[in-house]
Amino acid sequence: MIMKKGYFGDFGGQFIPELLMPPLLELEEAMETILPSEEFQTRFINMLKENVGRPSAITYCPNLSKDLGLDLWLKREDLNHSGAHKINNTLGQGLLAKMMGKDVLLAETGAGMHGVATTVAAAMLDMKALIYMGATDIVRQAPNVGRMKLMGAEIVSVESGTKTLKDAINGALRRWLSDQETTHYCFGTAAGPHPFPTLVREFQQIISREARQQFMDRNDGNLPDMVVACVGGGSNAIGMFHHFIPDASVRLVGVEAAGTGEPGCDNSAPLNIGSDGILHGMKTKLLQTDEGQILPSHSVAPGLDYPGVGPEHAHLHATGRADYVTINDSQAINAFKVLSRREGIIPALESSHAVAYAIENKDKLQGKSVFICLSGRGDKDLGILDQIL
Amino acid sequence: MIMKKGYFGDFGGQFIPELLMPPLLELEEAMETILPSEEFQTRFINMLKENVGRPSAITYCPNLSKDLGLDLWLKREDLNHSGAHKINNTLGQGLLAKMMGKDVLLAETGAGMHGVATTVAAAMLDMKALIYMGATDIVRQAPNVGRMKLMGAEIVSVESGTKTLKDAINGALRRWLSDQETTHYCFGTAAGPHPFPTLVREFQQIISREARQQFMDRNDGNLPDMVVACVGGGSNAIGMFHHFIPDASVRLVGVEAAGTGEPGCDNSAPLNIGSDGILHGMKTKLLQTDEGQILPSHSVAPGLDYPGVGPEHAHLHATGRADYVTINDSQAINAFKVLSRREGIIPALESSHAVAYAIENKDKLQGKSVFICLSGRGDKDLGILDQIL
Amino acid sequence: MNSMQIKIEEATKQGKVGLIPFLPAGFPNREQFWKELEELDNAGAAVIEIGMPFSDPVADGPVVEKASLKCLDDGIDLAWIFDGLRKRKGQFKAALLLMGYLNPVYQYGLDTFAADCEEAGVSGLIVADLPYEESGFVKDALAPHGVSLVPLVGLNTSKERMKMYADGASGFCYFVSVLGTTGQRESLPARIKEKLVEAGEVFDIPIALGFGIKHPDQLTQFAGLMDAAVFGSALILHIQSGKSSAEFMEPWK
Amino acid sequence: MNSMQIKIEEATKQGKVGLIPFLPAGFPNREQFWKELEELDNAGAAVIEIGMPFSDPVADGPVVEKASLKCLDDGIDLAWIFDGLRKRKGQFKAALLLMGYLNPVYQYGLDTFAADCEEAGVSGLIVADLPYEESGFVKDALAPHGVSLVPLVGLNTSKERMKMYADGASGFCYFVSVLGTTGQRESLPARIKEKLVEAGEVFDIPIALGFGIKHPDQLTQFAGLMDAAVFGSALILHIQSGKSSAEFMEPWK
Ligand SMILES: Cc1ncc(COP(=O)(O)O)c(C=O)c1O
Ligand SMILES: Cc1ncc(COP(=O)(O)O)c(C=O)c1O
Repeated sequence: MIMKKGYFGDFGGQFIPELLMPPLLELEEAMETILPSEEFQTRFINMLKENVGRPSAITYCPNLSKDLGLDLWLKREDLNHSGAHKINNTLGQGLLAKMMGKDVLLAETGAGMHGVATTVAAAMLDMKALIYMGATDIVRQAPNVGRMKLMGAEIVSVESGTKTLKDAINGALRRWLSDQETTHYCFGTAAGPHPFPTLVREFQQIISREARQQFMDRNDGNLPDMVVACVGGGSNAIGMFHHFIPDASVRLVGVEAAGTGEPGCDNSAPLNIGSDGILHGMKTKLLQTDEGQILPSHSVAPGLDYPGVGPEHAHLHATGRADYVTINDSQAINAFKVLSRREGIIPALESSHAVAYAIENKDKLQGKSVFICLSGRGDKDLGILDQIL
Repeated sequence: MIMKKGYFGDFGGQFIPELLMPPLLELEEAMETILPSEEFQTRFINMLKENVGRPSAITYCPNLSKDLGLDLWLKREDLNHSGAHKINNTLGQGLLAKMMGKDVLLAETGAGMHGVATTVAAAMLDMKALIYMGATDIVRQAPNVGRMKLMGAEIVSVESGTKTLKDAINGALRRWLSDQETTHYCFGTAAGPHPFPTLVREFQQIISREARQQFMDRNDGNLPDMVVACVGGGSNAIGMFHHFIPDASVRLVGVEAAGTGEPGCDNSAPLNIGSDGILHGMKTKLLQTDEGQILPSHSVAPGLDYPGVGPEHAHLHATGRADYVTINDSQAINAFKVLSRREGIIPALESSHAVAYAIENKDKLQGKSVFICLSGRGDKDLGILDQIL
Repeated sequence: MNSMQIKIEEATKQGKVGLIPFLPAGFPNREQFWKELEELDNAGAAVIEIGMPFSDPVADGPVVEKASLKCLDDGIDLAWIFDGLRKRKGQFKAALLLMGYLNPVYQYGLDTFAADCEEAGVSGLIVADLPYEESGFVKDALAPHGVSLVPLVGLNTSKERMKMYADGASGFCYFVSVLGTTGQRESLPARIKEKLVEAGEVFDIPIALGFGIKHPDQLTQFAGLMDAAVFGSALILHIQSGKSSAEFMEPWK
Repeated sequence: MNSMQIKIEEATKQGKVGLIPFLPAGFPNREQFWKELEELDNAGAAVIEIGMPFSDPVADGPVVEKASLKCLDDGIDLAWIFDGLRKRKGQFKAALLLMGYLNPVYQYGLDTFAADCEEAGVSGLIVADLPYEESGFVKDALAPHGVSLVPLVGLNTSKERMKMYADGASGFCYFVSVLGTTGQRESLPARIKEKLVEAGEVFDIPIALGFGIKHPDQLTQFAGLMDAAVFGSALILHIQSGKSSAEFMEPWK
């Protein structure tokens, strides 16, 4: 699928300052030498098992399945240590960085989940965590800030631009530029300049490697009719899709955030309503003005609140292999409540977008098996809900 | 070991009003008929796997082991769905109750973890959750109250007595008395009247069944030198001890909460400084006055804040098979911070007591392998820490 | 024959219901308590039931609990109760019954407790958290001192269990009329009747109906099925509202 | 030969450093901006670098970023820049260079952008987020219009990568003197010297030193190793403090 180095069809690339090319090239090299090494693989697989708690379970939802008239299955990334899929990636990158001789893990974070997961990886690997976070997000994600500080992270408040995730990425890229010798930039999603989209997918594909097998084991060897995941930057979705891509019978659905839902509202749905552009090192679909200025995004789910998307999704969208749909804030909040009440599982607001897809489209999905990636747990979102409800 | 029905040596029994005997006898009967049935066992094992995410991992702590000069291993009950060992018990009791034809799960809760776990079980099994919680605990454990409400629990604020866990138990017992026909009292720890200590141990013994095998698999068939768990009511500890009890070489250590730590301070260490007495349906060790009035307990860890202890621990204490020690609030808080920082694992304040034991006794434990039950995660405790620090 | 039974049967013989008022020891305060007892005695109580305060009264309703915890705060303990009773020994026409939870009695020492009962003129004990299965050692301690352990049964007690309690029981049988804790509740007369008939078949000692009884009218429907009535919450509320025990007893006479 | 190179070499011939002041388009406001350009031109700038505002200027330091975002808020866009330059075509002695990020240029359309540069008298373009690997299509679009894509290299650019950039480069080479973003930083003269020597060996176009330059004294140690100096943050701060561009240029003449 990769046509030009670092490209997925028309999307991807390495649109970053020359001064960041050396660390990116160093990383590409580590991907070719260290990543496939037995030492790395052994340690990584052991960490996934011992520290993350993998394999994560798959769960059949008896009550909601009955309510909706379909078979609802969840891949439980929320059960991972630190509460989301993010840790698959941070442990992978952390270990790689450690073996590259770096001692600092630098990361951006929006919802705080990637910041927490990076901090966990740093603590575990006896490294330092340096987390860039928008000033606005620091306020709305206070519990995750508390967790990061407790685990020893240094948190840098980003005061520029919209003071959210995209500005945190800008800040972190700048910092990486200065500190590249000692520091690995542990990018949080399957986006950004090559090799990050490939590297992050490599660490997240474990989701579908497990999920596909687990589903077949529980369903007499049959595959699900549909696989659904929310799409922020796209890491949990690409992880959940990857091993299903060759299964032509399996419909892949990525769910973007429609924001409040009125026409013209701020949203986080670049695949649905954005256009081609270049941001954060990649050519992809973006929310932007005609002049190429990046638009502020919005979603009630902070982890989806990003105006871009990973280039592989832009490609899967262009080729039609995956469908990308939208779910708005109130549909997601409804799903958050429904899954909590009916199955005793509090999903992250991000993951609630994927669950909402099944709820909102139940009429079309009668009798189908729908397999959703529950990318994270919703404990972090209770404060947001309190404010809304 | 059981000498008289429901006794562990001198401890245990069924000291409850006659009007509660019928539901207790009904439960005893269900333990003999339903519990061993293939249907129950199959469904329960499947729930532990699919819904809880069992087996829970064991984790070696490389940094802390080095810092302390010993081999530190953790059994990761914090990775269970809903964040603690409590769910092993609530799913077991919930399923049993469902198969007994009950539709309400009634529970007391202190820290809120058992309340959350009961609510999860009720939601999953399409039952109603009715949670009794002391008015004081409702305030100090607000996030867990939010989780329970979200998942549809009815919460009853208990305004009597010390307005904490022991009063919530009183309240729940009263409610059970009224509603025994439709309602199962899902007791939260391996204490209370027979058959609860045995029933809860039956559901929690999975901890050591897994842990013992996992440890041997990772240590060339060797057993740990020491197994450590915090003791509130005693359910995680008895679960963690159970399959190690026949291993004479393994020292079992239960850690009680010493409270603030000055002589005469309120504490939660009935095995260490309490005396024989009768409360909540059992004969056990209690914190009490010479007149037999129950003393208020204290621990920074709300889940340990209880003036009694499960009768099997009183027996293991009397026979000397297990040692029971104390850790005070500030030692526990230190362990909370140390494990967070050095290993990227935020332990529950309850579990921090067990971790603190290894830290405080490192000199005596040089070179030993110490296997700690990490009974729950500490996200719930960040608010408490904020207030203290 | 235990004096509680004697007193209740005296009432029965007069075609009356035996009256068993309950007050927590030290209620409404240390001095007034003894005056209330006197008044209740004079008003014709067959048995006076005195509550021993306990920090965790799991079988009590909110009215009794609140009143007892107040007494506990005031420092009431078993020593105070026995002391007061010893001083007034022989002054009560009614039989005296102590009611409470096991732990305070257990800490006091069962043998001492039984001896002190005898010495203070107490003829019976109710332990709310002591079902048949655990009661052996308590009965054994009380027996040498002629103190009866009063059995408590209720709507959900099977006939077989009633028989267990009936075996060797003395004094009277306390029949709890609601499934729930003390305090005034709606009752289910049909079911109560049915179970009272059963209790009558099983027990050869008087049967007292308790929990939620406020007025004699409530009992007419159970005429012939019961011998005595226990009232606690209603009496406490009555006294709390500033009225006298004597006045409360009036309609019962 | 690209006019930027010509202008810098004119300065070199006079034994001077070529001066390349940078200002974000529309700074400090729409009207004043053109006056500042005029002043800089009169004060002897070899090349004037004009920043094209972008919402996410990842390679800028805080001073430049803040100034540019302000201009963006004021509605400055490429159309406004080209419009203003077209109106003033031929009025500047200095060569004109646009600096920015790829996305706004990409949305404008590369071919249109290149044609408009030519028409407006712009001879070069710096794209901060366009490394060698991705630059082909941009160079292809610029070439027919005689617009140079100015290569940006720095302390961590290997000699091999410098060679890639040098191949076919015109105008000048922008050498970034710190590993970090624009703004005034401590520099490491030894390492800079070393890398400047390397750049001198590789590039046959002039070399301009940029990032964090404030005063000519900073450059004496690099004499002979560089041909021009870019100053941005220092100039912006100077203007923000109410002083004139001419005054800033004074010590450099
Ligand atoms: C729980 C959860 N799900 C999904 C996302 C979105 O990220 P991605 O699209 O990379 O999976 C986030 C980001 O923080 C998250 O925390
Ligand atoms: C995490 C955790 N550990 C331990 C305990 C103490 O309970 P037990 O002694 O029954 O394990 C609790 C009680 O809430 C808890 O939440």
